[in-house]
Parts: sequence; structure tokens; C-alpha cells
Amino acid sequence: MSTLRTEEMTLNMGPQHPSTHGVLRFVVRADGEVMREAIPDVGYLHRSIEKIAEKVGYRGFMPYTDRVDYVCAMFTNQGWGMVCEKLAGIEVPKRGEYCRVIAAEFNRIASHLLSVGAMAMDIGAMTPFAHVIREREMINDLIEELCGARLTFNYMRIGGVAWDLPPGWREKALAYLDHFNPILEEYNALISWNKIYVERLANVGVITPAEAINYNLVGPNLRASGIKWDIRKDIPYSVYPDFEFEVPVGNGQWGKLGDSMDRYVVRIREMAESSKILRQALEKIPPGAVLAKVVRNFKPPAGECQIRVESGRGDMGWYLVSDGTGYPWRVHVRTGSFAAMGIIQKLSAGLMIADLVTLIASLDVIAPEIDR
Amino acid sequence: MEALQILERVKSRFGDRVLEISEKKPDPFAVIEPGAIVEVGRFMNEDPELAMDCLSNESGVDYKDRIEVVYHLFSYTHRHGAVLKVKLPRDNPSVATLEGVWKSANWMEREIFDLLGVNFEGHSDLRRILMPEDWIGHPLRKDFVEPAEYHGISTVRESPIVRLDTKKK
Amino acid sequence: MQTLIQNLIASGAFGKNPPRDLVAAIVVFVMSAVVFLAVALPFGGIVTWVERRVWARIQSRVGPNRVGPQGFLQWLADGIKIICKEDIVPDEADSRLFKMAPYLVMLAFILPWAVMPFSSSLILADMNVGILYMTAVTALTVVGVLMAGWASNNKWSLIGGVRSAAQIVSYEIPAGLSIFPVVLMTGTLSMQGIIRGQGWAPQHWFLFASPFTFVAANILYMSSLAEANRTPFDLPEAESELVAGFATEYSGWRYACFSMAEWGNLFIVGAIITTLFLGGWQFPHVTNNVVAMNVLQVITFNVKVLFLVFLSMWIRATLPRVRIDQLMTACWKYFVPIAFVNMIGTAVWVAIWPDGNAAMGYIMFAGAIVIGALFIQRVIYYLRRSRMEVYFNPTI
Amino acid sequence: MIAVSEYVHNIKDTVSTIFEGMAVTASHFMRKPYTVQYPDRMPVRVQDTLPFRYRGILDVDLEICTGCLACERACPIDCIVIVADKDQQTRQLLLSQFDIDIAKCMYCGLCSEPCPTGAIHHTTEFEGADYSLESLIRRFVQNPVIAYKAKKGPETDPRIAPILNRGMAYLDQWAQPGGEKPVGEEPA
Repeated sequence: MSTLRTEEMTLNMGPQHPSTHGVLRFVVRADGEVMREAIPDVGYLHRSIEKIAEKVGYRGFMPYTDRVDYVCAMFTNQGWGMVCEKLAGIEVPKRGEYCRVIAAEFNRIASHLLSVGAMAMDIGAMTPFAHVIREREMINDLIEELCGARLTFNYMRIGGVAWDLPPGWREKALAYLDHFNPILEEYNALISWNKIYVERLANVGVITPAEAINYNLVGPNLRASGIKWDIRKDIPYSVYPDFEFEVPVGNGQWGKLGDSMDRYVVRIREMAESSKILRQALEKIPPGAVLAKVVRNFKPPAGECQIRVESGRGDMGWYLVSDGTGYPWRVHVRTGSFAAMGIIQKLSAGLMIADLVTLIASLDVIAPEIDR
Repeated sequence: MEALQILERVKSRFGDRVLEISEKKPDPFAVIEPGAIVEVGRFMNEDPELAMDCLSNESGVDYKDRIEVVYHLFSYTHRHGAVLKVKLPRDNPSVATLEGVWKSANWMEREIFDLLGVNFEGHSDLRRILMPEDWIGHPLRKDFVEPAEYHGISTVRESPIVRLDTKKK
Repeated sequence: MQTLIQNLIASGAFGKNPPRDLVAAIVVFVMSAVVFLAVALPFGGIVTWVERRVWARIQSRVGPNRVGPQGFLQWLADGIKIICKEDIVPDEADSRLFKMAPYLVMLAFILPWAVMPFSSSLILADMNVGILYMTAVTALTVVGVLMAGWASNNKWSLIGGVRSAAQIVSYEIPAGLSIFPVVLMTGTLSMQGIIRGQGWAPQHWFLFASPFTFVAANILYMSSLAEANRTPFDLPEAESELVAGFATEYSGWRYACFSMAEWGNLFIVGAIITTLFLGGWQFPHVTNNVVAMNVLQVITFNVKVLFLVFLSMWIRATLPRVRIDQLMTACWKYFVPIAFVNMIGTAVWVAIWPDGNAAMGYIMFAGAIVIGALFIQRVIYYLRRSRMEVYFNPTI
Repeated sequence: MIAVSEYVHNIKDTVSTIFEGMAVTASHFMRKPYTVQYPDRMPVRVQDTLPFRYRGILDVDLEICTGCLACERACPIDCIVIVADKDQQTRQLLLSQFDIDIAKCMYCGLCSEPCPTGAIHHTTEFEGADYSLESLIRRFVQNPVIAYKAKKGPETDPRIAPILNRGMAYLDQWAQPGGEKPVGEEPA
């Protein structure tokens, strides 16, 4: 019986597709439901922020760093501030570091909330996303009162932060944290331990520890593969040594180690850890100045340096080369999503189309971070 | 191990192919001869002492007279890192790809090729990553002039505010 | 219906001795027109408004409340908007199939209304093969959806269409198998006969007749959800993967047919399960005025059906979507074997107790109440932990 | 074939987790919706509920603008255009143009930071939609005005004093580099 002539389908998923987070495009070669290969095609959101940095100078570049990763913009602010401080040797006052950690950890919770909610929406449950947006809205209100903006904060400056905590803000933040923990547990009961949800995520896109390191995965994607590595703990920066918190690591409880369910659960646990850090930071914040004395047109000495910040999507490398003038010579950001994108093509062979959506959501990849 | 010790160890191993080691304050680095980068990388990856199992960051920098490719290596086992540099001529910069040693180099090298025009020999799939396929020129080069329009879409938008010139006399 | 026609002719509304079959035809035609225009179509619209309000309440938002009182005319506004929209036929699409598909799907939504048992005498056609007709007709949607998927010349729609064909065809089996236990117990296929086999009180319903029928009811409900493309099985138009699945290329009135059929099927799913397991229109004999009894029966039938429709909205807001291979494993490895066990179990059950075991009815009913109490206790637990203020008023 | 125990475990797991999920959603039926009915069914105007530091559309008090062009230099996108030049006869600084293109502005707050008198500041107004691009350029100077000259002591002129106090209050919000600022005092 002559075999039926079957033909592979080339599907065009994106750039306007509901579940590629931001403008991402995948050329999917699929045989029915099962994919042969998904070739990512990025660059739709490329604004060349690194070229802009060379034109607008050190102080003017801070608002642009919010646009590198607008879901958790505090970390990019912190990264840019720290790389300039390291090059110029500026010492940030203690209270300034505490304000930075508080704002950053709130933003990490908001970023993880969005990524966790978007993953539930991609798998078909609408309600968790609405609950997540409600919680994120409360955090946005808190940060709005702190720095005046909800998404592109521009809260930090070279040498510290722009504003001190407004009066009464501390109590509001602590009240939110008390409200947040039961809501997180309720969210888990609603979707995280749901059998259909676990079935959709377990054993999908398994990344072994060696592969994770070789492909330079970072942050929750790396920790989900069982590697206990968190910049806040292993290369301590800012005031993170003052707080005790553990680093959640994937343990392959639902399927093989390093599958999408592990990445999801690591993010859920990281939110609980961040709220622990926030509680300690809000209690132990010392009085004093929040901004070091930095001359208005900031000119760091010629030279180059690199720092790494534990952002919502993993450790973000800021590499700065300066030639002594008021404008940076070269800025390079290596972000978590860019590293995670490299592995999608290899992982996508053999997955189903519905799994590609899950894989993208579990790697928490967003377009502005990839294209910069 | 301290960054400088690592670089000394590499220098002792490769001798003159490591051109110079600079102890500049924030991050010391070693300049490697372009031809030897793959062996150095493989050595640093496999040597149990260094065990650099991750190419954390690879960036290209365009100095007016030369283009440098900077490799930030890192080791999760020993928790230490090192910085290597390769100096390339500006007109036709090309260096061997490190994709064989670290898979993460694939995307980073494509970005450097796209934005700075450095050709990586032996790269599995060297094409533009961020700019459109038919873009002319490499944007991050210092001498790059932005084209006025691309496929009929103008890339220049004058500011709508007109500055009054009140210089009467 | 026959009794209705008899006393209509007797009352001389149609002159002295009118031709009987002409009158019967007119009455049936008018009744079905009324049912179609006054119940089926408005229901398809109103349920969209109710679903959006229920969803909104679950997602701590408000839902449509601007068009008409509390947004009640929202569905009318949507309907008019969608009818005024231009319905485009993609040029490479196979236009004849493309235009036919929505009407086939609409047909599959309209035909089951013929055997819908609203009350003891209010049924369009009391066939003696009622339930068989119902399952056969609901399977028509496969043809329509497959045609839509293929004809819109869009790869995503093709995947949506093929997925839905596989899903509906394979979920016919457990649905069919779950109907057998009821047919075994009542011995008839006619809808009215099945309902007359049950009493009005819950312990006389077939749902609690035996553990087998209880499980059969759940399997029938889940598989009809799958046939109606509802979560957790709404793969054909999975928003996050296939945009809108087979209905991507449709717009205007043709898209309205698809969405009308999809939401209307909820009523049909609810009606099948109410007739088979929840005692249909059975109501205690309070008055012997026939019209009043019929009205009460219609009310009980609709209340039960609307509760099941509400349940499917509630499930859709809570559960995520299964993947295509999990869908197939669920059907062939879990639903079909258990449905067989139920069928054999009921056969043995009927052999031992030909007219049903009353004690088991009470026990099962008590078990259901215990599960309900446990559920309410969990709800109160979550309410107290979240410390959000309690608020019952549905309007805002 | 998977073991019967795993088969039953799967079913039990599915039923119990769906039961939990339904309980959570059921508890949401009894909760107050979190959304507000912006723009028309609001108890109080949104702009008044926003915090003091909210970075909305820019506003300039020309009475206390000293014409020092600090904001124009600080703006990374050059969307502020000021023309202020010394008038030969009266030796005074004349402000003849002060335009801000709020379509291009990214509300980053870098301009209001260096302003000595707090003339340029963010309001809590955010509804900037308009019919023409032209009207998105906010022109603050109709006819040329003399720039404000900061006096040594407190401001005497009763008309300008409240505006200056408001401006300085806005500036107090910013962290003074290196300055020890006690926590908690908030301008009225």
C-alpha cells in the first residue's frame, strides 16, 4: 500500500500572536501537531538602547534603562547605577541601598506575578491572570507613591535613589505583605497544584543542569535545573548580606528535573522569599541620606568594568566602557531572556505546538529584553 | 582563584600567544591573539583548576582604530570569573567562533556580527539577529550614518517645536 | 402535543371539522417557530451576557453593566454590531464550503430543540427515539467545524478544525455509553418516558439511583462539555495557540452563527443531563389545574438546566486547557473504560433490583449533601483567609 | 499499561484539585470587585487620588522661572525649548519662548530635578489626549516676560511667595545629594 504522501507545514507563529510575550516570531516547521523545529526570529522591538547610551550621557540614560526590561525596570536601574558607581568608585549610603533593595524586591514580586499569570493564561485559565493583575496593581500603587511612575520608574540615580520613602509608606507596604502571603497560597490552590495544569507543565522542555550552564541560562531557569546559584547570595552586592533568605531550587518533584513545572514553582517560591526579604528590609532600614554626593555632569575615569545584578529574569550583565568624557563609550547589556532564547530552538524538536507556548512562558522570555 | 592568578595561569600555559595582561583597577583582562582564542577557551573550559563552564557575556566594542571582542567567562564550580579580549582590525574583523566550546556563544556572536560586522568563522548560522535581513551597515560602529529612510519609511522626525530666533539686530 | 391539538380542534378554534393533519402541521410549525425565535436565539445571546458577568465576578471585576439595566442588553448590542459587520470571504478560501459551514453548525444547534421536554405536554415532537435523535443530531457540528477549518485556507484554522473533529468524534463514545445505563433502567428511549421513570424528589432521580449512574452522569457531563468545545477541552478555538481556531477567518453574521451555536449548545448539554439524571420536569402534584402544573414543570426544568449552564461557566473560569494528546488519553483510557463499567454495573443492578433500590437513593443523596457541606466549608476557609470584605449584591 | 494504583491516583488527584480550584473560585463570588468605574462613575476625581510625587503632564510656573536652562540641558530627548536672552537696554533676562512637547516627553522627571526654584514640575494630570498634534506642544509663554531673579532673603512679593513655597516644597521631595534628611516630614 503506497504510503500516504504527507507534507510538513511551515507555520508562522507571531510576531502578532497572543502568546508570544511581546513581538516575537517563530517559524515553526510542524508535522501536524508535533513540531520538527521552531526557529525564533527576533529584532522587532530593537531600539538599539546601547547606541542611545552613547548619545545621551550617563544621567540621561537612566530613564532608557527602564525600557530595557519594562516588566521589572528597577533591576535595570539598579544595574546601570551600580556599573557607574563601580567604575567611578562611588559609595552609596546605607539607606539608599535599603531603598534600592525594597523597590527592587517589590518589582521582582510584580514581575514574577506577571510571568506566572501569563503562563496560566497561555495554558487556558483566565482567572489566575486576573487575580495576578489585581495583586500587581496593588504593588504598582505602592511604587507609584514611592517614585511617581507605575512601569518606567527612573527611581534610582548614580549614587543612590532619587526619593526617600514617603511617610506612612512603610506601614502600607507591611500591610500589603501580610495580605500577599495568603493570596499566594490561594493562587496555588487555584492553579498551581491543579492536575490539568501540572500535567500540561511536567516533563515539557526538560533542561539538564549541564545544558543550562552551557547555554548560559540564568535566574529561575537555571535554578529550576537544580543549580543553587543566586547572585544575591553568591556574589553578594548592595545590602543583601544583611538579610537571610533561601534560594529555591528545582527538585524534579512533578516530572524530570528542569522541566517547565520546576521553573514555574521556583518562581512561585521566589515570590515568597522576596516578601521575606522585604519584611526584613522594611524593619531594619537605617535613617540617613539616600543619595551620595555626585557632581551634576558625571564624568567617570576612563576604563571598563562589568557587574551582574540578579534581575527578575536572572543575572543581568552590565558592561560599561568609558573614555573619561561625559558620554559612555560603549554599554552592553546581556539580559536573562536573550540567554534563554538561545535554547528554545534546540528544545523545540518533538514538542507539540501547545507545548511551544508553554515553553516560552516557562522560560519567561519577553521581547524588549531580547532585542534591547 | 583571583582573576589575576587565572590570567597568569593562562599566560604560563600559552606563553606568547597571550599578548598582554593588564591590571587596570576594576576588572583586569588578558588580550589574546585572535588565532588562539579557541584553544584558550577550550583549555579554560576543560582545565579542572579553572573549569570555566559558562561564557557569561560576550560583547564587541568599536574603538576608533580597532574592534575588540570581550569575553566574560565564569565558572559555577569554582565561582570565579575572567575577562579575555581579542583585538581585530577595523576593515575586515574576523575571529574563530567559540560555539564549539560554549553553546551560549551562538546568539551573542550573531548579535556582534549584526551590530558590529565581526565575521565569526565556523559559526553554525551566522545571519543578522536584530536588524532586518536586508539592512546595510552595522549600527554600533562609531562611523555608522543612519540612512534617511528604509523601504520608504523615513527614519527622521524633526521636532515640531520651532525655536524663535529673537536676535533682532 | 397530540393532546394539545385534540382540545384545540375540540374547542372549535378552527371552524367545524377542520382537516386534522393540516391543523397539526400548523400548530407544530407555529410552536417550533416560537421555540426557535423566543427561546433558542435569545438564550444564545443572554447566556453570553450571563457568562461575562459570572466570569467578571470570579475575576474580581465587574463585567458589562452599561448597556441597558446592569448591562442586560449587552448581548443585543453585540448581536446588532456583529450583524452590521461585513462578512469577508478570503479569496483563496473554498467559498462554497466556507459559506455552508456556519449553517451546518447552526443546524446542529437548532435540531435538538425538537425533542426538548419542557413539561409533560409541552414538547415539540415526543419521538420514541428521543435521546438517540438528540445524540445523532449534536454530532452534526463535526461536519460544520471541519468544513470551516478546511475552507478558510488558513493553517491555524486547519489545525483547529482537525483537532475539533478528533475531539467531538472521540467524545461521542463515552457520551453514548453513559446514556445506556438510563435507557437500561427505563427501558425506553423517549425523553418523556425517561422523565416519567423518575420521581420529583432527588432520591428518585437516576443520578442517585446507583453509584454507577452517578459516575455515568459525571462522565456524560464532562464528555458533552468536550463536544460543546468548552473548557477544559476548548482546544479547537484555543485562544492562546490557534488565535480563534476554525473561526479565525470568519466575521460578521457567519461568526455570529458559530458563537451562537457554541453558547447555545450549553442549554442542550444541560437539557440532556437534566432529562436523563435530574428528573427533568418532574414536579409534585400540587394542583390539578393542567395549565398551572405545566407552568410549574417548565420552571423546574429550566431551573435545573440553567444551574448546569452556570456550572459550565464556572468550570470554564477555573480550569486550564488540556493538550490534544491528554485529551485523547482522558477519553480513551479513562472515560470509555469507566463508561463500560457503569453500563455493566447498571445491567447487573437492574437484574437484581428491577424497579430500583430506594434505600440506595437515600444513601447517595445523603452522600451528595456531605460533599456539598465539605465544599461550603472549603469556600468559607478561603473567604476567611483572604480577609477581603464579603459582598453579596450582584449589581454594581 | 500504567499500574492500577497510579490510574486511581490520577483520578483522585484530578477530582481533589478541581474540587479545590472550584472552592477558590466560589469564594470569589462573595468578594467585592476590585475595579473602579473610570471615568464617569467615580466617587472622587482620579487625578486627586494620585500621590504627591505622581509624574503626570509637566507644568511651568513662569513667575518663578529664572531662565537658567537647567531643565533643557537635563532632558534626554530635548523636548523642552526655551529662548531666554538678555535685553540690551534693561539688562534683564527676557523669556520669550518656553515650549514643552508633551507628545515626545517620557515623564522621567529628570527636568524637574535640577530646577533651582521648582518652577517646572509634574502635575497629577494624565489625560493628555487631544485632537491635533499641534496642541500637544504646551506653550507657556504668550508674550515675553522678565525672568524671576532669586533674592537673598525670603520672597517679599505676596503674589510670588506662595508659588515659590509650592515650588520649594516640590523640590524638598527630591533627595538632596549627601544631605541628612530626617525621615517622615511631609510638606503640607
